[in-house]
Amino acid sequence: MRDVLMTLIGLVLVNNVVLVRFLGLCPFMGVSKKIDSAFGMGLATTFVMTLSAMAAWALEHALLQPFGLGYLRILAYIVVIAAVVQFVEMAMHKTLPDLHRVLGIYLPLITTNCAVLGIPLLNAQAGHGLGMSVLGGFGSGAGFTLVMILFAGLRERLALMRVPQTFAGPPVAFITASLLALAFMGFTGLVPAGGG
Amino acid sequence: MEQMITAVMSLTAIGSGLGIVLGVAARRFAVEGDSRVKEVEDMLPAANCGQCGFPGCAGAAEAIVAGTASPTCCPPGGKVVALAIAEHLGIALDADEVDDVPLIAVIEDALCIGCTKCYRLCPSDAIIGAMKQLHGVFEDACTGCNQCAEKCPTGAITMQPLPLTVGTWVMPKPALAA
Amino acid sequence: MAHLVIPPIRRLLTRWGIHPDARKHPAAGLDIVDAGLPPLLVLPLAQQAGAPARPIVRIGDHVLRGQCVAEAAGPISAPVHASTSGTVIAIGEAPMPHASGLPGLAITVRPDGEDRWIERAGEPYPIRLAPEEIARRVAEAGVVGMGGAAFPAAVKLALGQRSVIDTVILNGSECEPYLSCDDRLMRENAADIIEGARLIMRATGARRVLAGIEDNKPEAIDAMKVAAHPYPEVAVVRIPSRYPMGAERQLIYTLLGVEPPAGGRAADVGVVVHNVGTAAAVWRALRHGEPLIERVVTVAGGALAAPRNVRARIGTPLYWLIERAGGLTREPARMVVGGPMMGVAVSDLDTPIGKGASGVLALTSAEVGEREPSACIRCGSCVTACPVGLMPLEMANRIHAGELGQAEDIGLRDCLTCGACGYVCPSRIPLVQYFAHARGELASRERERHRLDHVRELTEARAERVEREAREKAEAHAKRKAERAAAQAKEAAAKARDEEISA
Amino acid sequence: MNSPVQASPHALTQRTSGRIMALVMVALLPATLAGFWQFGWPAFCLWLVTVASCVLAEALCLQWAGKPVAPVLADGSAALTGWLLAMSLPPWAPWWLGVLGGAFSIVLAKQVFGGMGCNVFNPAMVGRTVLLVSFPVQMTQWVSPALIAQGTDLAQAVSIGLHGVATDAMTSASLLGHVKTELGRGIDLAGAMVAFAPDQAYTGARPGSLGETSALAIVAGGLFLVFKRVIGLRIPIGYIAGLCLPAAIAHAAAPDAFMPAGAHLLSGGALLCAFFIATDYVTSPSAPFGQWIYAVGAGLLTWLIRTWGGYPEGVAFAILLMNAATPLLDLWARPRIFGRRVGGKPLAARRVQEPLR
Repeated sequence: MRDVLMTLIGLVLVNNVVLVRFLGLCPFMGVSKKIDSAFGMGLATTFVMTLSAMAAWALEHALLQPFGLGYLRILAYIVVIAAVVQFVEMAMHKTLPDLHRVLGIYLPLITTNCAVLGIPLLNAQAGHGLGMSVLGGFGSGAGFTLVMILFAGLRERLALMRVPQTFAGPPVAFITASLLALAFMGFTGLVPAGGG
Repeated sequence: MEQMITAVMSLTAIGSGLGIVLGVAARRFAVEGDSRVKEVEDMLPAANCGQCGFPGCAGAAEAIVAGTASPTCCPPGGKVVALAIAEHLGIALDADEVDDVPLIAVIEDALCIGCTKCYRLCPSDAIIGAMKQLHGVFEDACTGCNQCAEKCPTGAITMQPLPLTVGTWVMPKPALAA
Repeated sequence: MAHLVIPPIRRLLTRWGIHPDARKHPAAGLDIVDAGLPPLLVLPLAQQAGAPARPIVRIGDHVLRGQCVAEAAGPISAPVHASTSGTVIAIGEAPMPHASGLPGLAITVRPDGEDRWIERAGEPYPIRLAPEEIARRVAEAGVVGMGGAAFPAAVKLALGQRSVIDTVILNGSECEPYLSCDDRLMRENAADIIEGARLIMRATGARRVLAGIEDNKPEAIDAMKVAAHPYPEVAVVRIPSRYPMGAERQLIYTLLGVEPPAGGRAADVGVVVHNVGTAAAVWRALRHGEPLIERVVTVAGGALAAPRNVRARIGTPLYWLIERAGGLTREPARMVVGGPMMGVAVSDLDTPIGKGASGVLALTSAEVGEREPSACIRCGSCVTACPVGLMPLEMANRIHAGELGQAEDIGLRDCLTCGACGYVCPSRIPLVQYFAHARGELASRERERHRLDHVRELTEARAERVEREAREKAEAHAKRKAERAAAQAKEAAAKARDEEISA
Repeated sequence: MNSPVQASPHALTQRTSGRIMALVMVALLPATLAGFWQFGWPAFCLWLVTVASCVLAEALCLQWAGKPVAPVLADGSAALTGWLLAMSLPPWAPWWLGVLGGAFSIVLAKQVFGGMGCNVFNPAMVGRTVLLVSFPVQMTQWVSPALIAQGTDLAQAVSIGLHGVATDAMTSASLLGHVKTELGRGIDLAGAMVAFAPDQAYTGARPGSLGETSALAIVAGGLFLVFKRVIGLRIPIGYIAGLCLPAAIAHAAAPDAFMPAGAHLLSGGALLCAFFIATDYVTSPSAPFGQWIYAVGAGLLTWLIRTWGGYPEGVAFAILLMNAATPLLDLWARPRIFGRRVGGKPLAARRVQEPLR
């Protein structure tokens, strides 16, 4: 239990997927203008990450390792993850059209979200079991969601501020992101190394 | 060689397996096309005046949904329609950009010859009058579509902003320095 | 006399509001004097909340003091009466106390100097009248709320017939700085106020009257207590001095500890609130049959030589009142009708006062605190000051960025525009102007939307009609064609038969 | 409309933004003077350089953006940022550290966002954090106050400012850094805490940042601000509670591994933060409930980072992290609107009293 908690804290705060590992920056910048859509994106990504971690684990242990196909890992993972995302997108379009409308064109972006590929690869590298893999996917997704909401809140405020023309829009968003990453450096060492 | 075959075989297996799953899903979760054109068309004033440069309100709605026209393209609808469409489609629109005053037709009594051309043209029955009689405009019904002014033989019709009264006056937005 | 004290815990728990400099002196210490008759009286038709009154006199008519010159136009409206005898010389646009500076309709009367009353029907014991009769006579007398909002008083009196009213609250808080007209009225005419309050109680079917008076007016409290002494159902309550204590809901909460629901009315919690001036006017209307043609106005401000309270006829122009207060000692930075917090700045000194004008202020730039707005430092003073718990800085930010909908989501509709936030803002951000702008803009959009919907209906109806006409035309055409064809066929047949016969 | 609209209210308080800044500076004076007294001329020079750097950076930015320079500088916010930054630097730090920190604070954390009132992170804390991350060695060289007895003159101060502290012999660790190192080496807390004497902390005779060593002076200044109604009590109380309660509980549970609450409170700028840094208007929530969450959260994070984090001091990080949450707190922890429920629905009408009839 303590391990699970530590791992979660490690993934959410210390080794945050966006601000420390710098994965998944595309939706982080792209879908963070409104808190609502940022939250939706965070949830969708968490869901996909958990699923893809599971799928990747299955693939790893059912196919890649038994047949010694480790060198195909990246390729195979991409195929599987792309399929999972497509599936989720289609299912969401049908069953949750409102959420689909909010996430709009960013849903396919999850396919190219390197965090979704990165987390299974990191899991495979660390040789995690199924439980830890899923936890890794979920924890990273939770960290992603947390940072997305914080960042969207900041950007919503910035949208109301008199930011100079030169910096308005993406420049100030990047500076804000960098300062947010600076703040997250404070968590360094909070969990003994290896937590995540 | 054997390794290559394994690789090709396994990837083919993964690919085709997933392809089948997705194919089934595509059927299972099929969704009809875009309903937004109709929704936007319902928001436009339906005057079909052509001021936007599109053939009628349906054409404008299509262009707005497709993104080739701005929601602000409809002069009769003005700010209200523009903001409503922008919100519906999730387009960012600066309210100050569309800050225009609605115009309505005003008939100059001295010039009106009572030809009823405007009366017959008006898409919203906003003009009253009969042959050889002075015409008048219902302020509440006029969209300011300008069709009557174009066809008026004596140029008696002009488009003018609604008169400002204590009831319709709006406190101006403060111009904040610094 | 019943005794009621506000529980200390309620005082401690209320954190809203501000304590502006009261600046009530010297006007509060001086007797009310009569302002006299100006050369022209301008009677605005829209001096009450609701629909403007409809004129019933014509230019050239001679009117008497107290004669009705414009009748109420609709359920929420009030008639206007001539405030002296004289001749109607104009019915048209005149400068109005409105933030826009736009003119409004008014009836101008040139006094004949005789000041002759119309026949008055006083009632020696008005308390014996039926509630409906009281409300009717108050409506006839054109009495409106005299605290500033000018809501027709009779409408609130008739509330008792629809909902159960328990308590009548007399609003004697007078929380705006400078103003002391209610203070003076309470000191000098406390009996009228108490009698009027009892009439309101009778009209609404309430069982008690609570007069809330801020503790910075001890003389008024004493005078009111003396006047209320014979009546056990009337209680005078000291309330803490704080702006905006005179706001209806805040006063109800302070006195009774209940919060009227947002969007509802005070009557929903069994309360009606009337200003002390209104109560006095109700008494005069019933006891003496005098319609509302004069009121007490505080004429004050740093640019005046001798600030004081005057009893002025409705329709008296500002310059006349300024002269009664010793004239201007210097150019005022702002002329304000009403109080400094919620009043309206006017530029034309010919502007007349209406029934709701509690003050006329000539303020110097030091008093107004004119300085350039600077950036918001998010100090949160406005949040602490807001009496309804809004976040003015957040709302203003959103309005500034054009996000009116978002501002509405966080409470724009609940704003009283009391000005407490604008007063405390260290950056002098025109917060109230933002809110007034946003509300006006939203209302104007709503109007425009309604107009467009209306136009749409018309357009669609017309399109349908045109289509139907075309169809009918086509049908008629086809029918005629068919008939003609039939006739031709018949003819041809007949011809053939004829030929056959002839053959 | 020909004449500009004069909107209500037609009256205004005397308090201006510049006046508020001036009051904060007055409140900072005792702690600052205590710092100068403690650490001598080098501290004064560092303070001067940092403040000057901030003001200069602000002036340049405004000039470059084409905004009026003089009126904005007059409100004193840039000087205040520099002042707070200087207070959080090691007193004998080289001058370029102050210059760099000041420039970072103003340019990166303030002017880029649009200047006064628009920044989302506390500029002084951004400056300090950037310096701490970039120059960990210079940022943790504390001067032992025992050296004060030797006295420093202006010439020495200039030399220290230009070259930094000359020898290791003159430096010592601050309490938090010392405890962290010792615990890391396996020495128990009692041993590590030998150096800590509370009475020193009150007057400031101990190593630490320029302006945070004298607890008494800081609290005096803070209470002055509270008395003047510049700051409320919510954030200071919330911060101290958020820091001290978990510290006290942990210390009670395992006295050998966790520092006592008092030591936490009196070291590492916690008091300075509670009264002067966390209470920064721009980057803290403006509604009461949001302020409680913000302050308690910042205190808690400070304790977490100090206790388990990689950095011995957590104040700056905790503030930045809670700054990031401030917009959300302003949005979600709004006050209840009069006549409405917390969620925004109108209250049910509760009648005054049923009439006797």
